Amino acid sequence: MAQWQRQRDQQQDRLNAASRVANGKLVAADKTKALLEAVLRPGDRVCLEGDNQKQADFLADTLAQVDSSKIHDLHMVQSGIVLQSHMDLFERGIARKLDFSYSGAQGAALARAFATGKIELGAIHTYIELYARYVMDLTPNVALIAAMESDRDGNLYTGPNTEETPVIVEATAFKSGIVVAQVNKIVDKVRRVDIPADQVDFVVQADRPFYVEPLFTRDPANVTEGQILMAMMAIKGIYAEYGVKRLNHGIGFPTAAIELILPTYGEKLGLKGKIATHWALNPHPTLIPAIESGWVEQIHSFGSEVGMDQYMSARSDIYFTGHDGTLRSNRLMCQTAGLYACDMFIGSTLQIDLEGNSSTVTPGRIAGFGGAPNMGADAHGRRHPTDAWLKAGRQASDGTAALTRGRKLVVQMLETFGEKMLPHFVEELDSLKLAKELNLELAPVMIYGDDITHVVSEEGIANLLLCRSATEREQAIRGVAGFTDVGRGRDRKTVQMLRQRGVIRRPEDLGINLLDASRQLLAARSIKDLVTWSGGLYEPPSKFRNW
Amino acid sequence: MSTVFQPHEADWYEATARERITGLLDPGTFLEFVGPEQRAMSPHLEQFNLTGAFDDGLIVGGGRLNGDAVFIAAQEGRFLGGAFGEVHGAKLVGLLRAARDGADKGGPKCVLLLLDTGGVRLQEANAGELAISETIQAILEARLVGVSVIALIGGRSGAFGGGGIITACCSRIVVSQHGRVSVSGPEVIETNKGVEEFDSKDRALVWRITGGRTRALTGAADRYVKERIEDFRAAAIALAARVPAFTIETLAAEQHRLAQRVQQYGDCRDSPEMWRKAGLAEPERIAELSDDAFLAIPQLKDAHHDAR
Amino acid sequence: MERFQVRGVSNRRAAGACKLIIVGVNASGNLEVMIERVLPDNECVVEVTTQVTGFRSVWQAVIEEFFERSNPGGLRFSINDGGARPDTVTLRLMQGMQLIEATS
Amino acid sequence: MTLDEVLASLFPGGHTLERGEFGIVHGVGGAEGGPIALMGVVDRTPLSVDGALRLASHVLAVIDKGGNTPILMLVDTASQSMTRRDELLGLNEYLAHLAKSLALAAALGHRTVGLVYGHAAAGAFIATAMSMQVLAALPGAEPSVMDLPSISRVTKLPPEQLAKLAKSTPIFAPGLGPMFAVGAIAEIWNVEKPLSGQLAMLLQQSATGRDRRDQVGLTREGRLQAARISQRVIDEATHV
Repeated sequence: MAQWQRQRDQQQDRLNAASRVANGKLVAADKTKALLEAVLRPGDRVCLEGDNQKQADFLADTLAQVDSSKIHDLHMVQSGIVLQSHMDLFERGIARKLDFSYSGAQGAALARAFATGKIELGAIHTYIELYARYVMDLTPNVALIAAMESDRDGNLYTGPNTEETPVIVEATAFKSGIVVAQVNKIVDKVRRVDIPADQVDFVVQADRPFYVEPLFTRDPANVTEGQILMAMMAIKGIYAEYGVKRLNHGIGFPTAAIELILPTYGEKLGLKGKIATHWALNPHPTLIPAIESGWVEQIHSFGSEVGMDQYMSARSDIYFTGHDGTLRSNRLMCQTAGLYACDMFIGSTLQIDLEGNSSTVTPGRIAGFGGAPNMGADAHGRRHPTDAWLKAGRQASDGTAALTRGRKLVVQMLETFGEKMLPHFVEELDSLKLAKELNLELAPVMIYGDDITHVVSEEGIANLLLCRSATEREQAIRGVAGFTDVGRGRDRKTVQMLRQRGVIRRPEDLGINLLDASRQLLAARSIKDLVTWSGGLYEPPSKFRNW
Repeated sequence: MSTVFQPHEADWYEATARERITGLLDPGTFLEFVGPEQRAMSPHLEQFNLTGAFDDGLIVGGGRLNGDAVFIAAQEGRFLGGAFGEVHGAKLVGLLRAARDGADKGGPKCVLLLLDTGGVRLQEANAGELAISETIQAILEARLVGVSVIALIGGRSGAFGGGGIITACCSRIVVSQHGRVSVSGPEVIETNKGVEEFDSKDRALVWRITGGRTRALTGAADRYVKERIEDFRAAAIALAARVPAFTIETLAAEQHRLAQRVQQYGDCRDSPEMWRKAGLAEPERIAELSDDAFLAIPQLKDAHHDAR
Repeated sequence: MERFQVRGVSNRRAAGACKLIIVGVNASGNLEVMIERVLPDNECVVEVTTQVTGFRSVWQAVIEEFFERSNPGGLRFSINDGGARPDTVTLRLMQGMQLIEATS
Repeated sequence: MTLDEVLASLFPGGHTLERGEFGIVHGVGGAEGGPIALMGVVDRTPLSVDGALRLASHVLAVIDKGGNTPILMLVDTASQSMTRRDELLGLNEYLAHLAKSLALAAALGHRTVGLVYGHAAAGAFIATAMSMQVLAALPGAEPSVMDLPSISRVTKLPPEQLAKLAKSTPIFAPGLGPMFAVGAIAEIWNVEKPLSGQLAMLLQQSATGRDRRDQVGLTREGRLQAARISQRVIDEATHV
């Protein structure tokens, strides 16, 4: 007789085992370890919530302390390997296999753990790729998530940092899994229900609020003149050129510089309302001056940003907020918007090769991908037209074919040299070396060359859409690679020809005087200025203050 | 909030030492002494694999402030943290001695000290420490003959270590919110006493303890100004007009003033505790106030004194 | 640390009458450039002292391009470098050039 | 030498010394030329706002009394007190106040002499010992700005290399020798002989009223730039 309810039965077993330590759905903080030991089984697929922003850090710390003779060989399927306790899971044998998306501070430890076989790697994904697999072949048995508030029934308020909680819970709760939430506070009534109680099995009031990394805060004080020059070129040579209204920005300083000169340089060029009106973007504090100056119509966010909550609540015309007035973020939806509804992705990278492949892998460090590859990929399923999209498509196809499709603009900004004079333009990505060392089937590439449409360095813009051969592509890239070996290896004649054709454009070709690239152009030159722009609503984390 | 962008006014924090001098003095009046073309550079840095600066991070010269002749010295806080080395310090000492010697011969009666320093440059620690002591002596000798010395602090390196002591030896002190004045830096305290004593990464705490607002409200600085160079200039003009004489009466008053502060606030661990005692509205939010709101606090005026 | 100079020839005297300009600050990733009008009209030179060794050929290329672009006859440029990248170097040289030519 | 031994050798004719709070002492020493006002910070006590204030009160009391009683400052202090409380209260003002009081005493005719017999470092060194007209030290004294391990941390040079460098220049290394060479310390006394005589000799030298430590550093070849550079500034400043 076939059994069709085994997962249900197992789920019930786990719930029964846990009922000893729970009071209804509520579990005391000091019983959390017992709870985890009750609901977990060796070999389980476990999603420990945590990405590049929020972390279920209390549950992570507790999971790293469970008895590894009882709980072992877990298969972690989670966005981020970010905390020390994430590494401890593998160090202690509690977990063995890993499918993930992003690693921050643990990038180097992760590479070592792969090399020594401490971690068996499934794959490195982009965010939505991993979410997709949650409902396909990597469905979690147990999800350990984080929320701000819970009521006694288990209704959760995940608030501004909702991020990926809904997608994790969806995949787990509706496939007979167990959902455990750590919350900052248990209340009588939650401000709003982000996750309904019947998708939540247990709630623990943690001994501290869940950790959030202020990853998207860039101090304007550290924006350099070179970055401002690149920002000017990008605005004039790409934003204005294509009339880009819907876009996503990466987290680097060059894009922060763009945000900061929209109200000055962009204003001078008369571009207000014509570019950069709709965004798929985390709440970058550096965008505050542009918002306050009326540049921005609306922003949907992957997550929140530390200190921005009050500001966003007060600017509900711009941000997505609930009836309770606070931001609602959603990583899956925002990534989808980035993929299908943005005409441009523009972000920084650390290395680019002669074909335009771009990577953030540096020797001995695996940074993962996060969401950039989705933002930075042409969506072949897109069907709605915009001027920017069509113009890019026409440029790529010489404008002859009757069925010319559009192209997403995918722009990589990079200074020719990085810290310690390491060249950013290279013959071969460090990623390839790393793949060989770690025996990876697939070298981690952030954005493939065939998706990239423009490369911006302080020397100029290379428009790869206009290149008609591999040689032209290579010379276009060399032509903006400055004084790096790659740059100095250019063929001067070809580069000159590409410049005449507008494939390469230098600041002077765009009518930009190098000497205008001054910090005076920044609408805010410090975090303090951002606070002032926000009318005191932005409350930066202490580490960014100098007052 | 205005939707039209207001261009930045030149601010002190952002400016280089040379830009501060230019903005502070009457236009076109600055004349540099031992200028960069003389290449009076530190001979000690090379052995530490450091390149120097043509002015060794300190610019000295003369000029006019609101028509009156002044001497001026400015530290470049971005070059080695504005720290005192041998040449750097000697230029300052020379300037102050020139003021002292020239005071009764028609020379400038005012020296503007644009401090922006982490203290002693460790690569030349002994020379730096001594230069600080010599600077203090020279300031006091100049004050004795009627020269006023005005400290202006609002740069990224603040006035730390010996720079803090120098500050408090001046006739008057001007600070902005960014300006920190202290002896032991937060990192030094954390290293020596542990993170529980002073978490140097908690920058809001750093400013609550050492920042311009705390100094202004306790009377450790005489004038609080906004970040603009023109505000520093206005404060310098206003304060130079009348300074405390360096006499036994002044020091007796200072003894009393400082003793009172210990008595009143000696058990406080953080500045909001002090503001609560002082009866300020919203003691926790002093750092968050706009400059205008801060300047309107009545207790700020009460902190004015001549006991320096 | 490394010290070297790059000499160039020029077919014009840099404009302006100003004898001395200093731009930038020697800080991490930055540099100061002092420009003195002390050479014959058809000569120019950049003297570099840098904290970062091993990039002489890059400096050479940056400076030669600057000479070509700006033709700074009669000027001596002296650099104290705290590890600035080539674009910053070019920017400072250009800033200094603009300043000395605009100042009477 | 212990403080008692130092005092016994300085004042064979007797002295009084009150040991107060915060490591601050004060009293009177009997000498041939008349009484000497004694004060100091001892037992390696870090100099705090309270200590500096107390010490300054002793200086101001000497000034208040009138006359020209010399002041002898005895110094054995770890450094300034490194606490949040001290900085919150504005330690810089307290140290400066002490330095100012000492400078005023000197200006009003009191000979001021410092004697480092133990430790002295950083800001406490500046506000006490280095604020005297003339500074003597005993051979076992340990004046410093910062210790070599700390300098190594900041300068990122390995300690061995620093130690080697320290042998070739007095410009940064801690210790009596380097401090003497750069001119911070006027005399290193001979402990084999009574200190009273050495103090008397020092007190007999007339005060110039001017700080000449840069000249001393030049003569001793420990600090070759300072005197020349400050003079160059003076020359340019007076020929405006």
